[in-house]
Amino acid sequence: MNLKIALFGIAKEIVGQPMLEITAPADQPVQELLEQLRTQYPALRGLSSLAVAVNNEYAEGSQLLHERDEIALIPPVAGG
Amino acid sequence: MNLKIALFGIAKEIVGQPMLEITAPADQPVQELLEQLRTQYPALRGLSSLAVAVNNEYAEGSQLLHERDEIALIPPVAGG
Amino acid sequence: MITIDLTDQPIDVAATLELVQSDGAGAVNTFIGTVRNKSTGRPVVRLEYEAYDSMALHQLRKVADQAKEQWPMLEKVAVIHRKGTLQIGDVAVVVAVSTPHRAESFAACQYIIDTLKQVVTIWKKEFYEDGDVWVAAHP
Amino acid sequence: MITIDLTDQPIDVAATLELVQSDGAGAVNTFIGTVRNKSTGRPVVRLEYEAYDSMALHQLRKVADQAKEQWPMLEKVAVIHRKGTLQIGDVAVVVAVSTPHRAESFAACQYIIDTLKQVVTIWKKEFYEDGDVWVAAHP
Repeated sequence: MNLKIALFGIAKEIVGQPMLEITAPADQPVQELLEQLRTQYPALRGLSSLAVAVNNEYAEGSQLLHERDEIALIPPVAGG
Repeated sequence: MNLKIALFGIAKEIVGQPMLEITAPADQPVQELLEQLRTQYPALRGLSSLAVAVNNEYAEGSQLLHERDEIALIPPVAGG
Repeated sequence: MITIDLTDQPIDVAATLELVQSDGAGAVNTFIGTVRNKSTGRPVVRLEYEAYDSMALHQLRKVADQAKEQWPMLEKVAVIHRKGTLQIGDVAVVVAVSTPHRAESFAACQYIIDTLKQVVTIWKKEFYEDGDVWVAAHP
Repeated sequence: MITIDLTDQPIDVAATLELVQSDGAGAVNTFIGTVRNKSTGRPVVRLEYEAYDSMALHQLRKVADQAKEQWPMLEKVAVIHRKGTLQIGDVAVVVAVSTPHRAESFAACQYIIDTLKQVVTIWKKEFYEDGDVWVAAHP
């Protein structure tokens, strides 16, 4: 399946673009997507934390991804 | 000595005037002044608390009063 | 910097907040006490605050000084208390503090309002449809 | 009543305070976060906040809803966060809550700002004379 991943903050800088389109096996779990991205962009491993959001909610590593999901990579937040 | 005692809130209502002038023995301690006032105005005994302020500070019962002191009777405060 | 005031005029909350702004303070905590439309379930129509002015101002400053001692990183403090007749919704008191970090702003502001209520020589009379009461006067 | 906003315009603090006024609420606690002139000792010249808007708004509302669950007496809540470029002294965030009594106003306001900082998808870049850093990005 094709996934679009929105990127923000330092993750956007590391990847060098605000949106990533990748091809992944159907029903890929979040943790495998993260591992795939960390392999492709090793600087992501240097972050204090890296989460995945699916449809505006933080996702567990075991959550399965679907093609229509709104996916985003969430580096350490610093609001307030 | 002659003492002037400023009255506020419910103490002013109980006594019926904003300022009380009384004659007291020299160097009277605060607790004796309080006892004298409670005898004269028994409704003061019904209050949750009753303090004496001397020169803008709360006074201990043992503190001695002097003629030039600025004395006030402090019923339970309720600011804020 | 500490600003203390006791006033029979409406309190300007925005102006009070500006008093504690500081380029070195990232956190401002503010407590605003307003007149509620009821008290222990009974409808309130208005309030009157009476103050022993000189002692109230002296005690307010002491409370602010104690806060500054306890939280030395406190940048600025403003405490403004209203007196006279207040209607429902009117602002009775504003406490505003600024600190570099937020936890201390909450702690210092809460200390000031809690202590103010214990020591500051201000009395409150609540007026109801059918009577009035000096708040906290009797057990 | 809960008001949530994420804006690239300056935050009107006085208007935000009015949002939480309520005749049944005697206590309003407000936290204002402003841009400090230094960060871990290093002079800051400006900030940039970037937000994942839809998720930030969704998470802000969840935080406010959680506060309302934890403190059912909460009357009104307003949380306004700024994004874009901010200068020293600019207001980055305002949290305002109203409750009948004061202890809950402090607790609920502090819960909201503390949780906001943990979960809301907003990122902060600090600019110094000689460089810039994404705050909290690296251990």
